[in-house]
Formats: sequence, C-alpha cells, structure tokens
Amino acid sequence: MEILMDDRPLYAVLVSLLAVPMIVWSGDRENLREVWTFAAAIFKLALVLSIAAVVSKGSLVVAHPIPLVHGFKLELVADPLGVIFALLASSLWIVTSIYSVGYMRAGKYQHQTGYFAFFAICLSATLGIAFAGNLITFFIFYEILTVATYPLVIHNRDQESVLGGRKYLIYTFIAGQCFLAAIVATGYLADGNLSFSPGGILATRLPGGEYMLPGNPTILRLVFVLFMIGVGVKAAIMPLHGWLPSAMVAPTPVSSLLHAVAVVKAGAFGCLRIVGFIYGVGLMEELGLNDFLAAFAVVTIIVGSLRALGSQNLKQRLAFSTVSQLSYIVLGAAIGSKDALIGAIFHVVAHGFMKITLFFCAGSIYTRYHTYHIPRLRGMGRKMPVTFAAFTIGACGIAGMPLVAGFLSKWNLALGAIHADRTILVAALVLSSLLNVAYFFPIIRDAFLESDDPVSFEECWWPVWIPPVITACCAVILGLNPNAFVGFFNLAELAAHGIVFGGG
Amino acid sequence: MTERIPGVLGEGVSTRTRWASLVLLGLFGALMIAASPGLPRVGDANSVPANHVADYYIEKGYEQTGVPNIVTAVLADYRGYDTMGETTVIFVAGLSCLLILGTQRTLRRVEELDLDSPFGSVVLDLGCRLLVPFILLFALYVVFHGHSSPGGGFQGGTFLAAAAILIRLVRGKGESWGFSRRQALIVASIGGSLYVWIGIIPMFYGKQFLDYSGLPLAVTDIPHLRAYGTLGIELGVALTVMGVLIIIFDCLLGKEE
Amino acid sequence: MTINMVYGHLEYYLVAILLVMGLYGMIASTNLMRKVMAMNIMQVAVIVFFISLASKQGAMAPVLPLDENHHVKSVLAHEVVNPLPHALMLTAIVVSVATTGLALALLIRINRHFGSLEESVILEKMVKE
Amino acid sequence: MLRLDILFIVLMIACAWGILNVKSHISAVVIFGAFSFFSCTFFVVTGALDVAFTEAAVGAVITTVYFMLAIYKTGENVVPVRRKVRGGPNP
Amino acid sequence: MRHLPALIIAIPLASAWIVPLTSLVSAWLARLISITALMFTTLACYGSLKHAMTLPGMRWSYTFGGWEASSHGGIPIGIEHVIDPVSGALATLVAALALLTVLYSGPQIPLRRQVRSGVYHGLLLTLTTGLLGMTITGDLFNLYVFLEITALSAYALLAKTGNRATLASLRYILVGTVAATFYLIGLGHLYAVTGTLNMADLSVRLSQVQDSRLIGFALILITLALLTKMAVFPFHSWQSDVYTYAPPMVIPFIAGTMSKVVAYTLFRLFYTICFVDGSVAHHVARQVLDVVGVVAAISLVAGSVLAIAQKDVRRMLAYSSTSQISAVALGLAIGNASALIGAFTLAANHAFAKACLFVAVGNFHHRSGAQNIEYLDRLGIRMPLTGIAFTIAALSIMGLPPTGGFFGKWYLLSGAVEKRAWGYVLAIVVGSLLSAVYFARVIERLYVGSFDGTGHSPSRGGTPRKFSKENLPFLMVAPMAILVIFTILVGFYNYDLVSGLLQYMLPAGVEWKS
Repeated sequence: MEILMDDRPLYAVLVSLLAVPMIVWSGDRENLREVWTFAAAIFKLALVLSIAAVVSKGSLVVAHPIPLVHGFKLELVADPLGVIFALLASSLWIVTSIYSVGYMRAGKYQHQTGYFAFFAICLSATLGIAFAGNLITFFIFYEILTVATYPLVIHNRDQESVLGGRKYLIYTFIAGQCFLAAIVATGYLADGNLSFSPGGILATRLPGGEYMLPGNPTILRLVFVLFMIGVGVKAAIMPLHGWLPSAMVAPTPVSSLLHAVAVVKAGAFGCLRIVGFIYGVGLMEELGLNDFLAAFAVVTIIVGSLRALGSQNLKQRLAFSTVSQLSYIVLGAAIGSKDALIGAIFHVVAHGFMKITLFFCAGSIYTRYHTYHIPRLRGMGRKMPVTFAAFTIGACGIAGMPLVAGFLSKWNLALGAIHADRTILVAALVLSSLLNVAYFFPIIRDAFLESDDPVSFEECWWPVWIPPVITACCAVILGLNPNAFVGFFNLAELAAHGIVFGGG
Repeated sequence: MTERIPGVLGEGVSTRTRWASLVLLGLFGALMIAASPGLPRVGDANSVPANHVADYYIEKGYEQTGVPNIVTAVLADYRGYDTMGETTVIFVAGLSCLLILGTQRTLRRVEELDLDSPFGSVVLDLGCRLLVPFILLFALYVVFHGHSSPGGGFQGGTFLAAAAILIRLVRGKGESWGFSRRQALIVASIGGSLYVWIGIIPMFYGKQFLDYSGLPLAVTDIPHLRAYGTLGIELGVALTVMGVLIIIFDCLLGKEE
Repeated sequence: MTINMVYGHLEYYLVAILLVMGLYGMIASTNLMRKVMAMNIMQVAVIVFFISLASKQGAMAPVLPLDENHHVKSVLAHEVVNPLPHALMLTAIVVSVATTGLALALLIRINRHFGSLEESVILEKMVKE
Repeated sequence: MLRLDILFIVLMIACAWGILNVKSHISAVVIFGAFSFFSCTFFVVTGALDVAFTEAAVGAVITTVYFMLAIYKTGENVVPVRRKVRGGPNP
Repeated sequence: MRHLPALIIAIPLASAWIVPLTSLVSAWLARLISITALMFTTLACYGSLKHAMTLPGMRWSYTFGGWEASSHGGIPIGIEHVIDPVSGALATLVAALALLTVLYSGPQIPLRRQVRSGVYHGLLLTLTTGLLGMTITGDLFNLYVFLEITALSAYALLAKTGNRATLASLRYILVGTVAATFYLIGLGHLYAVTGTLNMADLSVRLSQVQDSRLIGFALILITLALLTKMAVFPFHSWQSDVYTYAPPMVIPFIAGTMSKVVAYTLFRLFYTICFVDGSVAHHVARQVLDVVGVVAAISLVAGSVLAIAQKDVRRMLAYSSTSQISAVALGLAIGNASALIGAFTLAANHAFAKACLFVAVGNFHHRSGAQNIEYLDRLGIRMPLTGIAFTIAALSIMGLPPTGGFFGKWYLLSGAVEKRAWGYVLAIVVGSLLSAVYFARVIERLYVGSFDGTGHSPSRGGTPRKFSKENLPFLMVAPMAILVIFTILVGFYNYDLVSGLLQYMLPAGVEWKS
C-alpha cells in the first residue's frame, strides 16, 4: 500500500481549533458566532471526505511528523480505521451544531460562547485521536479531550453538574495516568517504537508460528490491564462506567455528540487501536487476554442493559444503553476474528448514528416538555410524531432489527463469534438484543398507543426536530446499503483485514 | 498542621520530640566521630590540606601580593571575591534590619534611641571620654597595619563601630555625634562601592575582575600595586562594617512606631 | 582506635560535642532567644573545627616575620600554620554575626507583637487569633 | 604535656552547657561572652591570630552587646520554663 | 565580552550597593537603576551562555584576580566562575525572573516611603546576586558565601510583612543556619582530605581518596543541607509558613528560582564532583543518591497529600512546590539521560508555572483580599486574564499535555522505566494525580464557585474585602502574561529546547539510550 505524504490530516485537526478564537471574539453576536462553527464544521467534513476518498482506495495519508520528545514524533496518519471515526465525528458535528443552536437558544442557556468554543476544541481533539499515528500522539489528544469536555459537563453550573464533573474528572484523570504509565512501559518494551501498525508492534511472530515476547508475559498482561483501564473508562467498560450516567447532567447536545459519539467512541476506538495495532490479535490469543477482555465486555453488555431497564429517567436509560452498546465494540476487538472486527468497527458508525438520534429525541422532548421522566412520555407520540418516529427507528437499530444499521454490526459480530468458535457469545448478543427491545419498546408503545387524543404537531422549532430526522434517515440508509456515502463497510473491511492479517 | 511555633523540628517541644532529637543528634555525633579517623591529625604538618594549596600561599604569598600577613593576602587578594561576598553579607544584614525595624522617621532623626536613661555615671562618662579617642586610633591602626600584623578591615571596622556604640551606650539619648542611621547607611554603601569598583576598574585596563595589578596607580612593581589594592578594599570593608554595625545597633535600639 | 589516634583527633570529638549541644539547644530550648544563642554556639563549633584542621605542631602564625634589616623573611610551608582555613573562618564569623543581628531584629519584632519570646506563650497568642 | 587547646575547648563546652541551662538571659549572655573569649584563646594557641582577633572583636564584643540590647528591648529576662507543649505539631 | 561572567555578578552587586543611597535622593531613580541593572544582568547571562555553547567542551571558566584556578591546569589558588549550558541557562532564568519581579513589585511598593523601597530593591538585587553566584561559581566555599547572601536577603524580604511573617522567617533563619552549618562541616571534611575548594580540582583529588566513611559522612551532611534548602519532604516544615505570610511580590521569584538553584548545586555535587568512574567517591555517592531517590519519591507523594489538606492557596502552592522539587530531585537521583532531561524540563516548567501561579494568587489577593480557597468564588470570571493564567499554569504543573510539565513527566517516567524502578513510576503517577486533585479544586472554585453553604468559615487566610472596582495596574498583569507565555512555550517548543539546549546539559558519561 502506497503512502501519501500530505498534511490534510493536520489541517483537519486544526481547522476547528482555529475557529475557537473567532468564536470567543464574536462573543455574544450569536449569529456571527454560529457562522464560525458551521464554517469550521463544513470545512472539516470536506477535508475528511477528501482524505477518505484516498484511503478507501487502500492507501494511507500521512502528515509530515513533528518531533515531540526524544525519539517520538507527533504523527498523524489517516488509515481506514481512523478515517471511519473521523468521518463519523465530523459529519455528526454539523448535525449536532444545528441541533445545539436550536436547543441552546430554545433553552435560553448561559455562556453559550464558551459552550461552542469548547465544543470546537473537543472536535479537534477527537480528530486528533482518530488520526493519531502513535501512542503518544493519541494520548496527548486523549487528555486534551478529557480536559475540554469538563467545562461542557459542568455547563449548568449547578451542584448536580459540578458533582458530575468531579466524578468525570476523577475517573478520567486516573485513567489517563494509568494510560501514560502503560505507554511509557510499552515504549520501553518495544524499545522506542510506539507507532500503531496493523497486527501489533509488541511481538514478532516466528516462522514456527509461536511469538517472541519482548518481556515476560506477566508484565505484558499487567501493561494490557493498565491500557484497558486507560481506554476502558472512556469506553465505559463495566466497573469503570460510573461517570457516564452522572455526566448526563450536561446539556443534551453534549450528551448526544460527546457522550454518545466522540468521547466514549474515543475510548472504544482506543481499545481497537490497542488490541489491533499494539498487541495484535495473535498475541492476545497467546497471552489469553482476549477471553479476559471478552468476559468484561459480555458482563458490561448484559448488566448495562439491565441497569437501563431499571432507570426511569430517559437520559439515564440511554446512557446505560450506551454503556452496553459500547461493549459490542470491545467484544468485537476481544473476539478478534475478521468478521467480528468488521462488526465492531461498523458498530462504531452504526451506533453513532442511532444513539445520537435517540439523544436528539430525548433533547427535543425535554425542550418541549422539560421532562426526562419516562412515565410522563405516555401519549406524547401523538403530539410529537416526527420525534417519536425518529426515536422508533433509532430504537429498532439499537435492538438490531434488520434494515437498520445496527443489524449489520450485530450480524457480523455473531458471525465472527461463531468463526472463532465462541458460540456462547452469540447467546449474549441475542440476550442483550432482547433486553434492548425490553427497555425501548414500552416507551414507544406508551407514546403512541397509550392515549386516544388526536394526532397533533407540537414539535419545537425546526432546528430541534430536523436533526434527528436526518440521523435516523442516515441510519436507515446505512442499514439498506452499508456502503452508502463513502463506503463505510469497505473501510471497515479494509481495517479489519489489516488488523487480522497484519500489514494490510 | 497549619500552625507551628518556630523551631528546628518546627513544633513545640514535647518530651517525645526532646528524646527523638537527642537520639538523632547522638547518631549525628557518632557519625562524625566515626568519620573522624579519616581527618588529618591535629597539628600534622604534612597533612593533605597543608600540602596542596596552602603551601603555595605561604611560600609565594608575599612575593606575589606584597602582603606579609598571609591571611590578609588570601582573604583580600587570592580569595578577594569571597571577601566581597562576605562584605555583601554584612551589608545585607544592615539592610535587613532597616527593612524589619527601621522606618522613615528613625532614619531621618538621631535621637530616636530608646535608652530613656543613660547608663552613665560620672566614672563611666569620664572613662568613655578617655577611651574613645584611643579606640579610634587603635581602629585605624588595625585597619592600616593589617598588612603586616593581625587585623584588617573587619576588626578595624568593628572597633570604629565600637567607639560610636560606646558613646551611645554611655551617654544615652541624643548623644551620637550626630551620626545617624542615614550617615551610617551612606558610609556603608560608600565602603562597599569602593570595594566593587576597585574590582571593576581593572577590567577597563584589560585585567580580570578584582585584579589589583590592573589598578591605574603610579606604582611600577606588581606586588606593591596589589598591596595598595588590598589596602583599598580593607578600607572599604572597614567602612561597611562600621556603618552596618551601627545601623544594626540603632535599629535594635530604635523606638517602636 | 588507638589511644594515639584518639589523642590526635580529640579536637574533632569535642567539636562534635559542641555541635550536638548547639543543635540540641536549638531544638529543645523553649525560648527563642536561647535558640539564637544555641545557633551561635553551633557556628563557633564549626570555626573551631576548621581552625583545628589548620593547626600545625609548633608552627608559627601566618604573619611573616622581619629579619634584622626589616625585610620579610621567606619561610617554608611547614613552619607556618595553614592560612587558608583562617581566611575562610573570618568569613564565617562575619556571616554568623550578620545572621545573629538579623535574628535579633526579628526577635524584637516578634516580641512587639506577641509580647513574649516563650514558644508556649506565642502559641497561645496565635491560637487565640 | 598539657594541651591548652583541648583545655580551652573543654572550657567552651562548659560555657555552652551554662548558656543552655542557666536561668536568666543576662547571665546566659555573659556566659556567652566567656564562651567566645575561650574560643579566642583557643584560636590564639593554635596560631590563628586573625581569627582570634576577629572573634574577640565581633563575637565577644559586638554579639554580646547586641544580645544585651535585645534583652533590654524585649524586657524579658525570664526563666526559660520547661513546660511541655502537649501533643505534637498542633495541639 | 570576555568579562561577561564577572559582569553577571558585578552589575547587580554594584547597583545593590548604590540603590539604597540613591533612594535617599529619589525612589524613582533607585527603581530605575535596579531595573536597568537587572536588564543588563539578564543580557550578560544570556550572552555568556551563548558564548559558552560555542566553546570546546562548552565550559567557560573565568578566574578572579588573575589567579589561576584548576581549569587552567595549575593549583587552584584563585576562585573561578564556570559557565556551562546548565549554569548559564539557570542564571539566565534567574536574572529574567528577577527582572520580572522588580517590574511586578513596582506598583506594590509605595514610593513615598523612599528608603523602604530603596532597601527593598537593594535586597532584591543582593538576592539575585546570591542566586546567580550560587549558580555559576566554581568554588565550594564561594558557593557557601553566596548561599548566605541569598539566605539573608530572603529572610529579610520574607519577613517584610509583619507579625506572622517574622515568626515564619525566624524559623527559616534557624533551619537555614543549621543547613548552612551542615554544608560547612561537610565542606570541611572534603577539604580535609583533598586540600582544595575548587570543584574541578576537588573531583580530581577526591577520586584518589579511599576513605569511604569520611566521604560518605561529608556527602550526607551536604545533601541534608541542600535537601533542607530545597524543602524536600521531611525537611520542608519551614517552607509553608514562609510562603503563606510573605509579601506577595517576592514570593514568585523566591518560589520560582531558589529551590532550582539549590537543586543544581546538588546536581553538581554528585555529577561533576563525585562521579569519577571507578573511584570510591563514585561508589559512595551512588549509594547516597539512591537514598535521595527514595526520599524524593516519598516526598513527591507526601507533598501533594499535604497540599490537598490545605485551606490557604499559597500554603497549598508551597506544598505543591515541595512535591514538584522532589520530582526534580528524583530525576537527578535516577540519573539516566531521560530522567535528567526530565528533571531539567520539570525545573524550567516549574520555575515559570509556579512563579505565574504565585503572581496570579497575588493579583487575586490584591483585588479581593482573598487568600483562602473558599473566598476565590468565581474570581476567575471576574478577573478573566488572571484566571486563565492561573488555569494554564496549574494545568502545566499537573502535567497535562501538551504543556511542559507533561513532557517533563514523560521523560522522568521513561527514565524510571528504563531503570526498572517501578516504585518511582508509581510515585510519579500518584503524585501527579494528587496534584490534579488539589488544582482542580481551586479551578472549580475560580469558575463555578460554591453551592453548599460551607467553606465560608471565617479563617485566617485573609478575610475577603469588597471586590475592588479598579483594574489591576499594567505592571501587575504584564509579568503574569509573560510568565504564562513562557510556560506555554516550554511545552510547545519542548523538543527544540531539548535538542538545542537541555541535551548539552547532560553530564559526561550519561548518554541517550540508543
């Protein structure tokens, strides 16, 4: 595969960062301020698309590296996996921006300038994570994302949000330190090589098939655990998920883009990077780490769904559903067969579109009726038909119904599990799908059927209800033709192929 | 934790502290005694330190610096840089006392001393009248003869200060020859500047900092020139010490505002 | 350690004792004035240490003598005690007096505010504030 | 043979003990004067004339005077009572 | 040109002597003189650093009085200044910070009290002189003299503001004098076995000494003294009170530079004096240094823990300094290339960031009289510039990317891992976590404020005045801005810093791992 030296990834990262000073400068002149956001978003999407066009032909786009510390550079490499994540984030940023404008203005929120500024920073960090070519680059943007999200979490400045913010900081800082320690250890074990390469850098496979380990396996396992703590907090793997539900106090756009897509996916994405590009699936087998990881993933999937079933607050329920859905990706990484990886990578996209739809809906309901309390949604389907239609589509997708994107990812996951003869996992998938149905469909039933007042149209103003429609449509289109738009599925296949067979 | 009374251990002296410190200090003493066998015997003429640098000073000292008192030679010439720092330390002490205790008023006026009643009896009074001139004379002798006999700037300056302090002590309020803190500060600064500039001037004549052989004096042979330089800095030191000691005295004795 | 050795290093042992006494005074005495005095003891101990290093058996003071026609006699190294530590210790003495002056100034300020130099009294005052 | 230097150091130690344990400050200062006087004599017998000179001028005279002044100003010539501060750092 | 190393000392010292005099005439003149003097001093430091980098061996020795010192091969009868990359850079740092401090204290020193301001400036100049001298001197006893100059000036400046400050400063005097005495005794022992005071000559002659017990004792004493001056954990007790009650204008300078200079002395003691291969001294020094490492690792954590427990911002910052300087000491103790680079980076970063933090806190105090964390409510919003400066500096001390603190931590960690010292790794990680905790607390106060009625317990950290309307004077904001810019630059241009300067600081025999 040929390599194209080109700084577009760097520009894609920087563009939203450049918007920040303009946003701050515009201050309270709202429309002008929003113009900057949209300009940056569109520009960013354009850049990422142009990169994707190259990458989907099977070549890499590499920005000129910037020396960072002795022996390590700031490398930005656009490979299939990264491009998928970048596409997801940058495309959804536009939709979310529309939605944020509607939501924030309708809700008359304070300090909107800071809100949009930090949002832009978060997007830069996300793109940085997507394109990071080595661990230290990844870590830098990872920490920037952590810090830049904090002001958005405590945006309401009330006690609840501040407590949520503290919880978030504690979890993520601890994770970050463990991650850093793991990275340094890796740099030592793989003497000075931290760059992601498909198939892993830690172990070299001898012709005989067995692996030559750089250090004794215990240390490798320990480092892996540190890594998993590092990414697992953001990916909300079960013992480490505590911050996510309490971070739901943030305004809904934040929850929808960051806590359904950017931040948490950054964690899951990091998990894929570690498994596929640092350790390599073969070494995972060798060290017996994949069962270890799979166990956690399964537990998270099931227990997350159960907790979702348990909560009566819509956003909480969505949060827990996110927790459980994210672990599909982790599970795919853990299984490590090609189909499973395709499923996992595709699930990054699919879940992004579906879950953001659901959050948008929750937000618009809140804007209209100021409630997240599920029993009070009874009959609202007839008042807000569009919103609830979108909600239904999203729910179907999450539950893995055919014709919606979620189905493909689950299908591939199941296939992968079977090929890797771990049929038991299929049972887990099925069970979780049932649970998804169990915690979404009562809402929909109540909303549409549990009242007999005539259908009316009481949506809020358009920026609030258009975005969910768009994302829902995308989800459906992806379900019908997974290669719609830029060929997500091909990219996923490319990435998975690279991970499994190395070199790629 | 936020408040402790000052102490080396930074806390009140409970018996526990007392014993702990005793143990630690005993350990310290034991260590020092244990290390002592490596030290040269007291009075050993061929110990290591006696034969590396010191012998050079003793044998070359006079012909290089023209100062028979080798300690003065080392102090003021070979290690004149140290002595400059040392003078600075004194000066800093004076400034510190001004900063901590002195104020505008006390710096202006003289009769601020807080000795409400002089110690003076007739005998003391007479004694100090007799004594002071000789002290001054001796002080000057010490300063200027420090080359070829024990003594030098510090001692001389101390005696100069002692004279003034004696007057203040005996005659009490108001009697300080009009030598206020202000003048003391001026004297001290002049002394120190003298030192520094004696150091700086040679640099204009292509010599190193504090290289007295670069002083623009009409003296041909280097050792004499150096001797003059030494004399100059001794004078500077004396002035500084005198001024500062008086400043400290007055500050300690100044009225509270 | 033979008797001879002990005899040759007696000064150092005594210096150690002086140092320990000074330190102990600084720690254990409850009065700030005494602490400062103890500080002085410690500093003098160091000076004694250096001077003992410098001394030579039966050597003369480092002031070169004059011969009959008033020229400075040149001497051999072992006839004169080591002048370097003397120079250093002059500095040390001056430093110690400077420190003492500063410390006493602070003591007076403290006494003005707290009305005492007894640690226990000062502590009570501070707790009251 | 009698070693004067040892003798003087021993005397210094005695003085130090006195400084630390005597009741009133003034007597402590007086003993301090004696202390530095003995150190002077020690310096003399070890041939450190300059140091002895300086110590006599600075240590024995000036420092003593300063201590006297400080006592005079603080007006406290008290017994350093050995009262135990209960507990450790912050009672 | 060839006199630059002497000018580094001569300029501030000469002006220090005349500033109090001129203040008798006009305080403005005095301030002007000190500012210009420090400007030229900074230039001299920078110039001599530049020149030293061009010399073979990057070592520029300047002897005083024309008496040769050992680097000319002979008997070291004189005193020399040694400018190498480390000392030159550190001197430049010190001088620059001193300049900033003079500017910063401008609006806070009332000029009508002429003499006081004159004396203040004089002391500031002597303090700078002392620090510079400690940095660039090549002679152990000369270092002691400058140590005392520094210490005395610091005692006085810190005691400037009244009662508790005097008490704290008195304790500082007692502790500091004990430290200086220990240093002197250790020095005496080294002199007794080598007969020289010049560092270069000392390292040569010390390598032939066989008596490990004596060398060990000397090293232990000197190390104890230096650790005390650095306020590393068991010996830190003097620092907190001093930093809490001291006048806000000198604290940034003292907190920023003093501990670094002493740390550099520690560095030289071990790396340029003792580490001569195969000598007994090297062996002993290595052991002592390992102990230092353990102490530093403990202190790194303990300092942060103590900082978390504080109500008062400046006290918190004092304890955070303890933990940070311990990180530097840890880097010195680990002693491989990465760790040393980490130590240097952390030192530079901490110098700028901590100075900036203290300036910011001083500004908060200046306008609102608040010094307790409880009273900082939403000040970050009312004083946006100061708030941002505080936040950035705090982030860089927490060691979050892409600040200098992060890179320093990175190098330090990789050094520890190279040495397979997992305990150190743990200490570093935990330390920076805790630092994140106590800074996050303050920043949250600054921008969000408090919700529970607690926190407003009347406490001694400066009761809150009415928030003063008029803005801060320019001279109190500009230094803060400069400091924060430098803090950011240390992070962004870290690589150039390392490749351009820091890597030349590595002592002989310590090389990058391939």
